[in-house]
Amino acid sequence: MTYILRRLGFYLIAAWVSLTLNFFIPRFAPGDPASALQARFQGKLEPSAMAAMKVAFGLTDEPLHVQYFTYVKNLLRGDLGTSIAYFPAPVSEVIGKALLWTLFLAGLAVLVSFALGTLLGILTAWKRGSWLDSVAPPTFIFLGAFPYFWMAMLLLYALGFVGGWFPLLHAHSSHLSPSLSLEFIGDALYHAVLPAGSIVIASLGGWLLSMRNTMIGVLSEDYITMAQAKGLSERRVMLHYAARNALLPNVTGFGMALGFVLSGSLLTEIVFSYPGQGYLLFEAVKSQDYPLMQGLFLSITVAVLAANWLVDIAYVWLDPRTRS
Amino acid sequence: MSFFRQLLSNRKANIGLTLLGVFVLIATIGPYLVRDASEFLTTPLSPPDSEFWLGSTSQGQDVFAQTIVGARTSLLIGFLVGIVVVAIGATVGIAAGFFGGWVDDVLSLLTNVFLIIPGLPLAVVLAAYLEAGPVSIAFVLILTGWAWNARVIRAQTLSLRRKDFVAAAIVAGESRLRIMFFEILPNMTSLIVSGFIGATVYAIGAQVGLEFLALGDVSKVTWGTNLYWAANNQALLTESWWTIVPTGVCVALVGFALVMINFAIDEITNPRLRSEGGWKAVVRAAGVTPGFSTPVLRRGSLADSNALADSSAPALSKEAS
Amino acid sequence: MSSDEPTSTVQDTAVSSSPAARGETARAVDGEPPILRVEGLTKYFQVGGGLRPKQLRALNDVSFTLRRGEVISLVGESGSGKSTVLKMLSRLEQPTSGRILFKGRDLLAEEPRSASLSYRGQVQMIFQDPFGSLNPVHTVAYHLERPLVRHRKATTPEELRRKVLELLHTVGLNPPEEFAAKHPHQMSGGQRQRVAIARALAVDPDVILADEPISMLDVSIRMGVLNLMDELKRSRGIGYLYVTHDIASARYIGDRTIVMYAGHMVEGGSSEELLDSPAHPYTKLLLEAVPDPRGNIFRELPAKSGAPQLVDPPPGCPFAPRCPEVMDVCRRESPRPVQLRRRDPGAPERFVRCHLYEEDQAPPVGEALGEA
Amino acid sequence: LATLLPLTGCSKRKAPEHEPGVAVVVPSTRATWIRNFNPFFESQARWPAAAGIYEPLVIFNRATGEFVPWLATAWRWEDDNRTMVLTIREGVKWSDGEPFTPRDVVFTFELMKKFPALDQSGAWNRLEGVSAEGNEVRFAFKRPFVLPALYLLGERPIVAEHVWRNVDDPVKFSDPEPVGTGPFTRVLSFKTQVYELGKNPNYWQPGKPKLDVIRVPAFAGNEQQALSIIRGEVDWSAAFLPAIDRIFVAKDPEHHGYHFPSLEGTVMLYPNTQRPPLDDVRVRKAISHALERERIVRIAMQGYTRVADATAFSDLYARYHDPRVLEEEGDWTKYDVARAEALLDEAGLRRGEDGIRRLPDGRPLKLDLNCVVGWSDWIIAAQIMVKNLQAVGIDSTLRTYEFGAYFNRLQTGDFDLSISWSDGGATPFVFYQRLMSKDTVRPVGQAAESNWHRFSSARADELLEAFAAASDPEEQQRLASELQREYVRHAPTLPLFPGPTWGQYNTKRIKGFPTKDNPYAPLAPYKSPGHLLTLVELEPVTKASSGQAQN
Amino acid sequence: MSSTPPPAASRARPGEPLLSVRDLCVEYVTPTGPVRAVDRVSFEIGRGQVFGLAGESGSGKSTAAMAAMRLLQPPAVITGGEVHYEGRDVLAMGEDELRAFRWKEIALVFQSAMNALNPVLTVGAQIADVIERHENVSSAQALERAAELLALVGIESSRLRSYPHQLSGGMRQRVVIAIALALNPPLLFMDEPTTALDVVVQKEILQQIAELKERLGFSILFITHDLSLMLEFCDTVGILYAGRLCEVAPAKELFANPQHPYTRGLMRSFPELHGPKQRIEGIPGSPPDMRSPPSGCRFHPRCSVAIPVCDQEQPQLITLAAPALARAVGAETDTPDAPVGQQRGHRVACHVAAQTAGSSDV
Ligand SMILES: Nc1ncnc2c1ncn2[C@@H]1O[C@H](COP(=O)(O)OP(=O)(O)OP(=O)(O)O)[C@@H](O)[C@H]1O
Ligand SMILES: Nc1ncnc2c1ncn2[C@@H]1O[C@H](COP(=O)(O)OP(=O)(O)OP(=O)(O)O)[C@@H](O)[C@H]1O
Ligand SMILES: [Mg+2]
Ligand SMILES: [Mg+2]
Repeated sequence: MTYILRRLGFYLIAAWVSLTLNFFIPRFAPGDPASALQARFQGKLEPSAMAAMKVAFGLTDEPLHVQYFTYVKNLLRGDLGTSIAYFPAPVSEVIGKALLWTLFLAGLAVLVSFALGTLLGILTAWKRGSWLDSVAPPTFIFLGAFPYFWMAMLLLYALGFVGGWFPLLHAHSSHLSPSLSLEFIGDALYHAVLPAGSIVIASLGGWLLSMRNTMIGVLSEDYITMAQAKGLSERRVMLHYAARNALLPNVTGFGMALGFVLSGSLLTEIVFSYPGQGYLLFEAVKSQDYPLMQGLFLSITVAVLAANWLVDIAYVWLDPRTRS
Repeated sequence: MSFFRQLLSNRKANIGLTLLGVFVLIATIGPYLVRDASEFLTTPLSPPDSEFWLGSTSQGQDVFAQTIVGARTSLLIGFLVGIVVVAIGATVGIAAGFFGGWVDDVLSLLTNVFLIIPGLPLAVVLAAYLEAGPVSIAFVLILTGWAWNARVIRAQTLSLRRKDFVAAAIVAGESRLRIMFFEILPNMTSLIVSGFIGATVYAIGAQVGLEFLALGDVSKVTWGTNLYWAANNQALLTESWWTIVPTGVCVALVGFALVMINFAIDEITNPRLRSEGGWKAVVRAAGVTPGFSTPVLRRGSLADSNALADSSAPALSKEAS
Repeated sequence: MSSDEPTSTVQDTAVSSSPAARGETARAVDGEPPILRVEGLTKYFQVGGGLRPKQLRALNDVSFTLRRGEVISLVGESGSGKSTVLKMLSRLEQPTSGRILFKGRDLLAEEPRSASLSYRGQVQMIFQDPFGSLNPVHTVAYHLERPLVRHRKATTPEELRRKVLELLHTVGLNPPEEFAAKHPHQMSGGQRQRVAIARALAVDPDVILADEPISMLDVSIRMGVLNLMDELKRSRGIGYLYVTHDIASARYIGDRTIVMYAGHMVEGGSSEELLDSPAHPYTKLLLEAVPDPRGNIFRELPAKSGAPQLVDPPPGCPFAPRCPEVMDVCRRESPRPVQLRRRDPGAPERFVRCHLYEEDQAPPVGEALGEA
Repeated sequence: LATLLPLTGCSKRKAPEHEPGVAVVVPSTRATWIRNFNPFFESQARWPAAAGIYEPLVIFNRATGEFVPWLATAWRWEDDNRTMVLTIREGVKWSDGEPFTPRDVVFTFELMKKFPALDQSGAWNRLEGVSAEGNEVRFAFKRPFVLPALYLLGERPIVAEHVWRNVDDPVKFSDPEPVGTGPFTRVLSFKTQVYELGKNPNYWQPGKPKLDVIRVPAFAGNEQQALSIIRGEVDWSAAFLPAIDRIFVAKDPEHHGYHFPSLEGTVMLYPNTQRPPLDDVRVRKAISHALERERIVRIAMQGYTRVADATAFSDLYARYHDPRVLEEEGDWTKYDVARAEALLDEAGLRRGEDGIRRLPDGRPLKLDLNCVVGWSDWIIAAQIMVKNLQAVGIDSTLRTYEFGAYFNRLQTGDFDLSISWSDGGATPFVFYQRLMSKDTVRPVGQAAESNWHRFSSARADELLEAFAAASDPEEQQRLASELQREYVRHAPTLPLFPGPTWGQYNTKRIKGFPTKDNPYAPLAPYKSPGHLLTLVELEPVTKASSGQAQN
Repeated sequence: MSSTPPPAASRARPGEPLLSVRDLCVEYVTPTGPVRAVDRVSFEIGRGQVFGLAGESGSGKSTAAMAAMRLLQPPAVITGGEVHYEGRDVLAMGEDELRAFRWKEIALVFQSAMNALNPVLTVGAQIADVIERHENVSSAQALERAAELLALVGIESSRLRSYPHQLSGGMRQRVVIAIALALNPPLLFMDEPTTALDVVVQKEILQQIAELKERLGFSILFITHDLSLMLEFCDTVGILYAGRLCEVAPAKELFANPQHPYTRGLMRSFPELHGPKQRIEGIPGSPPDMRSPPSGCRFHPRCSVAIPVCDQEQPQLITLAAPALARAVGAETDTPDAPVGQQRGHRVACHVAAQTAGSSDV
């Protein structure tokens, strides 16, 4: 338990560092949100409009550290500020739904990829040298070497545009409103097939390899030989003795990967017009929307940290050795 | 060193190294052999033909030349980031692992924080605010990429530090720096190499991604900007696959080559991973299907020399009464 | 601790050719100051971390004296603190309290944080695992050159080379030229351990701390290494602290043997006397448990197995919970060391930490195994 | 994954639900929608809040160069051209049924005065006061300001006093349920991916709008948007489509169409006239002659626009364009390397051994060309220009900066050459003011809103002042010609091509779009408030014709 | 243990050993060629007997034992010999047959208990699953049996729910023994079951095993490199050197009268606990590299009494003539009712020993 609490403390520090970084980096750069707005309209914005926007956005000339403390103070009160790119919506509102969609997409992708990759890893390791083992790893390594977005674009084009089998964009059909109905969930899943699929294809190889490697390591442990010698069924040895142990190091990787995919789905989201955080962030960066950037960073960081924390807990649950 | 010799004799490593070698060669001398990659030469979006092997972009640039020239910056950044990331990771990791105590506390906190900070978003934010260009991208990738190596190397240092040869070096009166870099570091060759490769893969991929997002200098010809331009000009809608496929495949091939090398390193450092090809061949040759139980191959199916040597001795049954 | 008394000269008691008995220790003349004296050495490790870290009492009040050309064997079960003693003396770990007097100098006072190069040049160590103690990436020559260079034992490359070959020859690795170029993995365990010894010898030390140097070696080559150590003791007057859990080898090479239990020295004295007439119940148990080809497997052990509690230990004797002869006082009070009467007055002093004994009482005789 | 297919049903994919009377419009690329109809922030509000939900007094029709009366029916100048009087349309009702009155106009402008953040056009920099009299509103100016005034004030959206009076902070007000006078005032649904506006049943133009609903989906990327447009899922959009004839029009030539008139300002190469040798007009003209504008337009702009001439005018100012000036002063936008070399030689910049020209002090002539990261058309243009400059012996390098940095350099005058836009207001006044007036020049190091090249001429200032006060069209025309002459003579900036506006349509379900043949208004849906002219004209294709079109 | 079936003794045909290994050869396929780790090893284990295999690290003890159970993993192959268990040919068994055979007939106790227990399953589950698998019982019954088994090795049944890491080394080793006894097999292979343990714990466990053996009547193949332990614990002992058996004899006989120079060397490698201190030398040199073993007698490079034939010809394992035995040990000779392992008496594979002691070609 203290382990979990200690991790929690660490996560708080990590969150703070990442937020602080995110506060200062954009502010040390030239330009401000108003000129960024100008950029978005490619100069079609009147200078007077820019002046007015600066007033509206409440851009101050206070020294940075003062701004920083205000920012931290507001943050602690749960006030993320007002978005600039989506003026005058509060950042929390802009982020809210996007976060859910990103979590859904990334979560789905990671889960599927982890499950499939792990399963393949188990099977390839168990049947070493079989045709599956000689085909699957190199294939998925090769597929995984393609850039995420490249894969996404290709899938989109081939299966969505040319084939017409999958929707081209968005997280759900526009005639449906988010609800927990079966229809909506099915629709959301259907929309997630291509974007999640491209992430899955790109990341499956990693899971496969790491699982296969740990699994092979575990397979040469004495307790596996002993389990075999005990005459247990292959399934039981493979799953309860080998895979269960080989899974442990992979679970840690799982937390990392969740974080990675959460942030890495950015490109996929852009390709699929997926209303998640990735594209928001990109837009926030482009329009120097400090508050939104901070908000997004906060939510991504918190999501990543939460994922890691959950994994920590899962690890404790999975590995009796960490419980004492 | 035997590690490198082993690497050279591994089949997977050979595939990877050969492939990588080809690309390095392309990156080094290729640009001198092709047309000016940024010149607007021909009809936009002309499909591959005998003159323009991979067709032209929507601006009429030579895709073949762009693919070749793009390799240079992309690989350069990849390797540069790989080297620096490993150097930082190794220094931080070894220092943390070796000194322990508060040094370790501070360094591993830093490492873990950087590990857990969402890398790509940070990279996007950073890249957006630095002067656009390969150097900035490299910087961003280094900043967001070093932590993983530091962590791995720290863990390895911790286990090496417990090894008696480190204690022996201390007892022999060696200085700490010497122990860190002459006793511990050389024992992590494979880890460093695989960390370097991993970082390179990451760097190439992330660079391509960032440039694709127009966060690089799109006036330079790199793999990332090639894809940026292709996407920007709706390569797929205009059905000009040749502007997007070659670069994507090249990125994948380089990634594949690097991962294969890492795969091989895993096999070398972890003998358990090595394939049982020889064993399987022997067993299969004897007409036995390999299963869990030890196969029984009767009468000297292995190394006939052995069997011969033994057959000179009278059969053992002699002593049986 | 009474062992500091500048007492005994070890005499050749038994007429035997055993190295320990053959009496090179006789050179440890009365009056010559001991090389190494340890007083009240204590080591607590922090364990558990978190909010309430606990103390693991790995060593409690350990004191002994090592003289030139003397071998002290430390025996005891796993976790009894043998290695910890060596780590303190090699300055790999910092003692919690206590004093280490090296050639009369108070080490911890003079070099509080880490050992000086000069100390490193006089106290060397041999580790248990001959593979682990040699760096797999370096050649044998490198391993021997480093201490020579570091401690300025050789100035020119030729001299360096000569000394390396000399060392290899000394430890019986012939031909030295061939071995100098080898990597650790190209040698057998015994050869590796010889290299480790050669490395320790390179700086011409006065004391060698040997932590189970033979336990990882094949049985057939163990004696070779032990005998080599013994020869070096005789020819160079090196003092050894020899840690082992193999009591027979402790006796074989050790002039004196100290038995440790739960970080306490529970009994000590001349190796032969100690093993022939063990006084402490734990020593008896240990001896009883040693496999003996002549023995009867069903012979009852005097006590049960069980690990002592090192974190928050109960008061009293650490062995009390397992002791067959336990008395009330044992659970209350930690026993003080008691001097026992020696069979041979010339032998090193004999002590035991047990409430069963009184000062100058004679140890129980020969009850260990019928023979002797 | 395959198991999901039956769950959702493939059939649904085939025909995107598209009821008659619904127009799908994609005015801009945005990942998600945030409910904000506050019309003051045109750049932030959901389309078409500023002109469509709310409405302006007049609309400048860029396609025709004329002002179209809207909520105001007429305008006139009084008081030595210092007061503009607008007659307010009668019989207009707010969508909640309240009548629209001149009070609302006054309220709106006073709100803008009270909250400068709302004054996006900077009206109160010029205005002295606003008042209502009967069905007229009087705008008092500090100085005569005839030409731009209508544009400045008339296109502001007018809000309802009875609603906005109660808004605490109109700057942060997101106006979720707008009450406007426009054709589409009802928010039927609002989701992050798409929102729908229903028509205003009380709209003041009888029989309009003819559409029932406009639906605006969100697209994060161009790729996506383009895919949807090509598939015919969108009726009206403003995307950049490469090879548009092939990938869009050819897909359904009967219904798909586009129209890219040049109704923006002109994209130019700005030389920093404070930095020798760019202070020398010969050098500037030489550089201009060296540029292959045809190629730039063909490659960078995919031929979607034309090359600019030396007046720098886009189609927006066609009315004022005076070709005689070009004849008399010479058009230095013609690609002519020989002339460029000659001018450079004449300016004393002779080629060195290495082929690079030398400044009088012997240093090589190096000119960096600044551009924005990721602005692909400009970058290609810049790449071509860099090559052009190298060809005439100028050691030129392309530097791309992130917009913030780029803009900062531009504004503070920290550049040699920089590609950038120019103003595209209703008259050439502001356009030339920002290119040649002393008022707009700021010292190097200080951020300038315009005139980044930092050029001014006394003659230009004179002409501009007269122009601002002239209400006689002939006089205006004459002054415009003189301004053109002044510009062509000094070549303060080097125009490249007029900026095109983008617009595609699909007449399968909706008809009435402006086309090349009938450019009654700008097609671009993002050109506010001009798009309102189009919006009220769109009508559903009737059942009979649509049925035929679908097969 | 009332519920366990009686040991398989009833199935026994008199006079036949329980396990008989003949000329067993095992090779490892390595990149540099095959390594013959076990070379023509023959031994027999009678009912109720403890047969010990001793030898240095790498001499092939584990390989031989595991091969007899067909448990060796790649790259090992069995290249010759026979293994008969109660007359059944183990080397001819198929995969399924082996699965049923193992543990039921021969169970295995691994060297390191920590590694032999699955760290993520409770001790109870690991005992129960073997019972469930082989015997048609419910999991509740299996757990009940598991508790009984734990009690048998002296661990309270509350430990059923413990994970391996929660137990001390000695307890873990006992758990492994309990698992091995779960099906009450007639034969137990014990591969260095106590090397990782303290002497006291080691002694306790060995005593416990010996006691169980008496009670349940199983036989043991006991592997160790500790000769003293071997002699103390086993009835008959085989000494392996570099993959070959160099001497097989009853423990007492071997102790009193070692014939092979290697055995003698080994005996001389253990200092005495008592009595006069003597300098002892061990054996010079080091064990051979199995990838290129010496020709002839594999021990000859380290042998002090080697004769020319030693590096030419591989010595055969011959039974020493009774007279030689009598000379050495006294009157002890084979008796018809003696356990099978001892009937063969004292065998040695050494040219020198064969010359001096003379062989008995019965
Ligand atoms: N760094 C450390 N942190 C915490 N506890 C330690 C540390 N080092 C040793 N200990 C503990 O101190 C006690 C003594 O350990 P030590 O290594 O000295 O035993 P040992 O007698 O050498 O045992 P072995 O025979 O197993 O080598 C043990 O209980 C051990 O767990
Ligand atoms: N997987 C393998 N590949 C190649 N050689 C092997 C392999 N496993 C074992 N060997 C070789 O087989 C020989 C016998 O090994 P084995 O494990 O049977 O020895 P052992 O007598 O049990 O030793 P220990 O006392 O160390 O357990 C050794 O020389 C070893 O090098
Ligand atoms: Mg120790
Ligand atoms: Mg073994």
